[in-house]
Amino acid sequence: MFLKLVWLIPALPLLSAAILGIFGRPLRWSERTISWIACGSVFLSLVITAGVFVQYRAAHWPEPYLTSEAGGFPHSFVWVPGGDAELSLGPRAGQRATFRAEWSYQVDPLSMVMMVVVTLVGFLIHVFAIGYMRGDGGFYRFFAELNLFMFMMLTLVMGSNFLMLFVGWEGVGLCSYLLIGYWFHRADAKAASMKAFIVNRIGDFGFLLAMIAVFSLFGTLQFTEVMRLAADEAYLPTEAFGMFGMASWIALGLFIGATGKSAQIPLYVWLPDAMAGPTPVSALIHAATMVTAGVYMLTRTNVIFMKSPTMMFVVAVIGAATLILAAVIAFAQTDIKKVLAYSTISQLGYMFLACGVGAFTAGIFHLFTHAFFKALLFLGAGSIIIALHHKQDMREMGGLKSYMPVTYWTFVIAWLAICGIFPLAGFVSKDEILWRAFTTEVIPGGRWFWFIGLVGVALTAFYMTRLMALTFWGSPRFVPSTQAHGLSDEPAPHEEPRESPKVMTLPLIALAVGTAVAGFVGWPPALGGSHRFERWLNPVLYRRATNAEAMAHHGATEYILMVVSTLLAAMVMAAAYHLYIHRKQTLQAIVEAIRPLYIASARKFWVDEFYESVFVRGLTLGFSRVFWRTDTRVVDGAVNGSAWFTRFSSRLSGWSDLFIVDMIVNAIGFGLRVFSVAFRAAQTGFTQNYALVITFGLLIATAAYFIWGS
Amino acid sequence: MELAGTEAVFFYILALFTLVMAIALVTAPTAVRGALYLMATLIGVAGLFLLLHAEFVAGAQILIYVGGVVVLFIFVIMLVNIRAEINEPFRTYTRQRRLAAVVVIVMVLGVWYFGIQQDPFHLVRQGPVVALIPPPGAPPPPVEEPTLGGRISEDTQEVGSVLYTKAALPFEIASVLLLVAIVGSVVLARTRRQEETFD
Amino acid sequence: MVTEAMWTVLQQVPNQARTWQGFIDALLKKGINDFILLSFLLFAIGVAGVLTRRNILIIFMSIELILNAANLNFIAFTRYWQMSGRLSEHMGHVFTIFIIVVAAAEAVIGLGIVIALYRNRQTVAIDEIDLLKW
Amino acid sequence: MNIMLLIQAKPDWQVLAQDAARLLMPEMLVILFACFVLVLEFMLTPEQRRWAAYLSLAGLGAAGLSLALMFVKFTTAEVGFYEMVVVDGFALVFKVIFLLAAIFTIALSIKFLDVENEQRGEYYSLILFATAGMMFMASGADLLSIFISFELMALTTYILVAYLKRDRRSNEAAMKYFLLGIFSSGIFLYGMSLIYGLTAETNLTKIADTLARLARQQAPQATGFVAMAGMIFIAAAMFFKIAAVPFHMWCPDAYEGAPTSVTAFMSVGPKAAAFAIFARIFIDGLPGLRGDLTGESFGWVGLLAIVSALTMTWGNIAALTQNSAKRLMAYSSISHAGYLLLGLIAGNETGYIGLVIYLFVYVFMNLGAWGVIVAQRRASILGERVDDFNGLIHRSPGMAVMMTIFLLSLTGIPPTAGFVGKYFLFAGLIETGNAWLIALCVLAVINTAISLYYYARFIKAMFMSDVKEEEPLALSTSLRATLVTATVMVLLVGVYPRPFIAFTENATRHLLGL
Repeated sequence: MFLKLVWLIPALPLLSAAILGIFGRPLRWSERTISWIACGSVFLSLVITAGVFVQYRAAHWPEPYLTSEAGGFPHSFVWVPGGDAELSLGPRAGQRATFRAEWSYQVDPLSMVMMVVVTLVGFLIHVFAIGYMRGDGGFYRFFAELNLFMFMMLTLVMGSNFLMLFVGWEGVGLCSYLLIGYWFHRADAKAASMKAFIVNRIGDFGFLLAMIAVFSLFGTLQFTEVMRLAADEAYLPTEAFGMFGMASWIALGLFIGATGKSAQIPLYVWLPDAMAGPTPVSALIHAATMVTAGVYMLTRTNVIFMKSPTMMFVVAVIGAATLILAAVIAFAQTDIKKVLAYSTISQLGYMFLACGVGAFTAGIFHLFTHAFFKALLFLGAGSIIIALHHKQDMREMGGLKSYMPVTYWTFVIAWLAICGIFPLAGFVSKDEILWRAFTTEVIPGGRWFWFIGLVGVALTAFYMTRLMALTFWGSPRFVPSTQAHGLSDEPAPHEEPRESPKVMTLPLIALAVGTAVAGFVGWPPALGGSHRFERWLNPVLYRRATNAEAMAHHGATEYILMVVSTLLAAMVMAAAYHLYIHRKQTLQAIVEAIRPLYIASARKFWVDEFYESVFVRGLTLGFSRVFWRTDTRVVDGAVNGSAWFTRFSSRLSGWSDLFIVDMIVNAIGFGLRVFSVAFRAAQTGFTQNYALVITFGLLIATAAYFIWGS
Repeated sequence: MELAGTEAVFFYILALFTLVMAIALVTAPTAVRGALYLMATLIGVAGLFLLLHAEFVAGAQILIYVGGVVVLFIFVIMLVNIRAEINEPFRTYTRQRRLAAVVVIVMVLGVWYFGIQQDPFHLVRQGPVVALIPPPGAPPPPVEEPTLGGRISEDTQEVGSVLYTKAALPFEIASVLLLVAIVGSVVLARTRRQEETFD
Repeated sequence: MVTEAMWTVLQQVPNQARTWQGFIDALLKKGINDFILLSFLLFAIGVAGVLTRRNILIIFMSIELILNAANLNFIAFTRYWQMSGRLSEHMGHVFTIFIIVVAAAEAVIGLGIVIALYRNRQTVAIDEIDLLKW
Repeated sequence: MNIMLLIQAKPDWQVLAQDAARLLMPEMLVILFACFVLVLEFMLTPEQRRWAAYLSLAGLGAAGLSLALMFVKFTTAEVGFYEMVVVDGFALVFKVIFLLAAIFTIALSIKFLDVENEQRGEYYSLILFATAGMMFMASGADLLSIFISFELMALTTYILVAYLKRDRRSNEAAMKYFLLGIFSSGIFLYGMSLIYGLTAETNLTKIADTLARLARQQAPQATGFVAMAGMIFIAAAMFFKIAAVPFHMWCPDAYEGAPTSVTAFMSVGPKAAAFAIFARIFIDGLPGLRGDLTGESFGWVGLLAIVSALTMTWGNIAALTQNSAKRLMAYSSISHAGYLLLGLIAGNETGYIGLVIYLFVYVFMNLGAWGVIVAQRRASILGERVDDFNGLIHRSPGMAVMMTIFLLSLTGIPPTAGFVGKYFLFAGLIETGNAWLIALCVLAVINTAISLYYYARFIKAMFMSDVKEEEPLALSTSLRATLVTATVMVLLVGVYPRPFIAFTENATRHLLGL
């Protein structure tokens, strides 16, 4: 019965978004009405998801895929019909296939996990947002956009073909853009939303190219078909490590898409800025769901990735590098949300590392647990921010433990989880990743990746403990500098920070419970569990024969590794606690000793500045000089040229601030802009030049045909 | 089609005249002289039309082109150009003249070279043959004997009949086109004072 | 390149034209190719005028040359096909008449634009008209 | 003189009149109303001048009605006027596009002309004449009728560009456009004369037949020197009209200098009309010269592919650093010409659907974007720089949101109509399975990514920059109605494209020779 209602899961939030968007303002609904509609629709989706889960598990698992096309459930329709196409790649090149876009859903173990995460965490965050957004002028708009996001995210995870995935992919990007820029009167929010959108687009372009390649190779965009064909060794042969064949190219395109959406090197720069949005948005989109879409996509296309060890290695390297870099940057951040943002990037690095070493289950499992504890961390941060009247600087916090007990205790659970303390969710999933990295046979150098992961554990434990120490422990530092609420400049009367209302603390408690128990879903056999999570996902994963033995291999090594990482985390936590609470002088001394590194970390290793200075200022200036010369000599006389140069140099100074926002595009686009200036210089305004170009074009075309044509 | 004997001689004369006048046009120092050279060129082309048995078109060329368009040019030159040319010393050519000349010369040489190599209309060398096999079932069209000139052909008649049957619709569109030209010239050329008087 | 081209041209001269009488005979026979060449030369001269002259009015006149080149083609081809017995309709002539009409209309509008331009700018030199660029 | 010959050749007036009533009713209505508007102009006081606009809208509406009837009546292609015109699905769909473009343009122009203080009936009648010319173009089945209606459209457009005759930029734009335009007309004519010389025909289908026969006879003419030269010359004129590189250079200048409402019209109407005859001449008239990309015969598809690649890239890159909104949109329009060529290059059903549906949605998205630019023109404010959009969200949130939707659609972001168009264009290329064409498709995708960058500059200016001046926009009811309609259509086609695809299949059925 629930399987018949699958289409309602995304449709309900969409309906709610439409209702709120259209009627919210004209009818002047109260916040109460709006929150009932918004949360109610997500709750219904959650209920249906739960029902589908139960029914699917009981009746269908382990048969892997249940799709609309196969008649699994109704309501797929041909969205855009297409024609026959000739395939151009692979063994079927020359054959014809139908190219069409279908709107259809798919239920399988992987999308089931994602649906549960999205609806469950999404619902809790919706509830939290009622309290967080109270009194905001755009209440209806916020929930309409949030619901729209739910629709897009569910489309992304439930779509049964690449095109649906792409639609959801673009859609969540758009909603993210809208929600980051929700407070559009704030300059940082506006800039950040733009940056996020454009950086995401760079990734999308890789994804789109990969999609074209997938169709040209397989002749279909349906996941089931593509995965079936890709698993066939004769169709898509496994490449040797170091080879870069068809599978690698497709995987590369997909991975570029994933780095954009999931904020990996080099496209991670948008995520910290995205914290300018409201905190529930950060929790939902930029921690729990949207940013994990890249991991979802990698897992969804795991067959293709498994065929290309080269790309697997690249994925692992990028994941490992990201996890270290982001964790190091998180060391010196003072904004509580920025710390959490870099922590998210770092955790996403873990997931990519897991995918890279071939442990897709571990990646998805970490995604699953991370959704709980990171959402909890963000919501806790939101609770603090509200209590402190929108102040986010940790240097002005401290000692909140006694003021906000519920927030504190839930936060502690999340902190322990992210540090990997037994037996919370983070411990289970992170150790799974480390163990898989240690034993991987998919790519070489597994032990090195394990070591990097272990360093990451230590770093995580340190910066999270630092966050706890600065926020909850020690003595309060917020009293002298209480600031106004929001943007207005009038000082608000000082009041003690208070515990948040029930509507905000209840989601915290629920997520804390989730954080505590989520790990048991995938409890490893080494500790007496039965790896339910892995068995659950097994049907959608492709596994090479050689890998099976490593899977079964358990022993003393695993226990040792577990103990090592847990002990390391605990030791670092203790050390950090000690340093930040009792030995501030030592801390100061250490900071002084490593001052360059500390500054580098605080300034995010100048990556933004690097993009800005190298690509925007330096090269354009140099190139523009060159082009100025050629222009004056070739195109036009010196008179025009000097006038042009005057205009141009005045424009140059304008450029630097005009384009600061989108530095990443500048990185790609500086060359384009140089060409652009050259192309504009060709447009001399002199009519006969244009006529000459026309004649020239005619001459070239004709000559080409006469010389080579006949 | 072959022009032989006297016709060929006339071809040489007219072609040379046309080309020389055309070159004189594009090198004319002032616009008035340019207009006169244009008139001469158009008359030369009209002569070539006569040579090709297109008497009606030749007449239209003289009447419309020479009698209308060129006169219009001269009107506008009187209105605009005299003062402009007297007020400031006027360079004849633009800065890109050398490049343009190279492009045009390459174009001419190229066409000459390839055109002579390919000779797409070589069939004419073998006399009046049916170059294209007509679609099956169609009666063979009458073959006209080559004439040596001196006789008014019936082409004008045929042009008239085609103009009012096949070309009836383009003819009507052309009338709309002329209406647009009238409206356009009025819109563009009237002054503020004229507009206010009208209002 | 140029010498090669000239050599090719020489090679194209038919055998009988190698004698003096044959040369005269060949000279006095003008076919469709000569008309195409003539019209192309007219076209090229027109293009040269458009590309090199500064005076807008002369540029207009050069464009009339281009149109006349097309006219000459149409008439010559009509005659050619008529003589080959292929053609019963004089579409080429009719086309030419329409081209003349269009040329007249173009001249009217173009000269209207020139007048409007001259009233504002006091010039008919094309390279002084470059407000719009880049 | 044989008088009998004249009598025999007497046109059958009855047939002609029937043809006219049956095949060309919308065109005749448009021309009739254009003349009405000219006459009405004499009767109106300066205050009543807007009535000319309303009358022309009524005329376009009447033409639209008769066009709707023809959709019902004509299920197969019919030729008339001695095979001069053909009325088929292709022509009808394009006529709908032209009528929509004209209606939108007039609705945008009313307030704009008030601001410019040039509210005159001639403007509207000229737009109607241009529309009639475009409609004749779409149904042209003969080089002669195509040429003469092409000139009707082109000459009218020259006048419209020069319409603000006391504005130096308008003069200059008209001068450049006119000079280069008739230059390209001359090239067009020369090409047509060569094709005529080769085949002795002016009718497109007969040209195709003759070329096919020549090819069967292995005659060198069929694909040789003259055929190729004629094809290239005609293509050059078409490239000029659609503003494809390297024949595009008039476009930014003319778009910038022309009255903004006319620019809006030019960017949609004449461009679509040029594509209509492009498809008509090349697919109906010169299918034998199509060639392929295998190197065996490098026909027009190769030329189009190279030009399309150049056009997309050049247009998008040159737009990056423009500060004038009008010039930026001109380059955007150039790059879109490149995308649209992909439909002709693909040459399969999907590609043709892409071409037609993209032109159809292009009317809405591009005219919509231009409409917002038109609204920026206030009494003392030019409103043509990207900076002039600063803080539009604060001054007029509706406009800002609609502009964003149009720009996203021009980029091709999924829930909008632009995505559907680009989907078909790109899918058409992929369907061919030719490696070169897929490479071209990849280039097009990259270009789409580049284009987001400069469209985003508008979005950034509208949402993220501080307001410079507070004067309200020049909005009128008709402008608002136009923009809202365009927005709704952009979203509707994007979300539920199937009926529109079915509608465009009318057109493609003909091109595929079904």
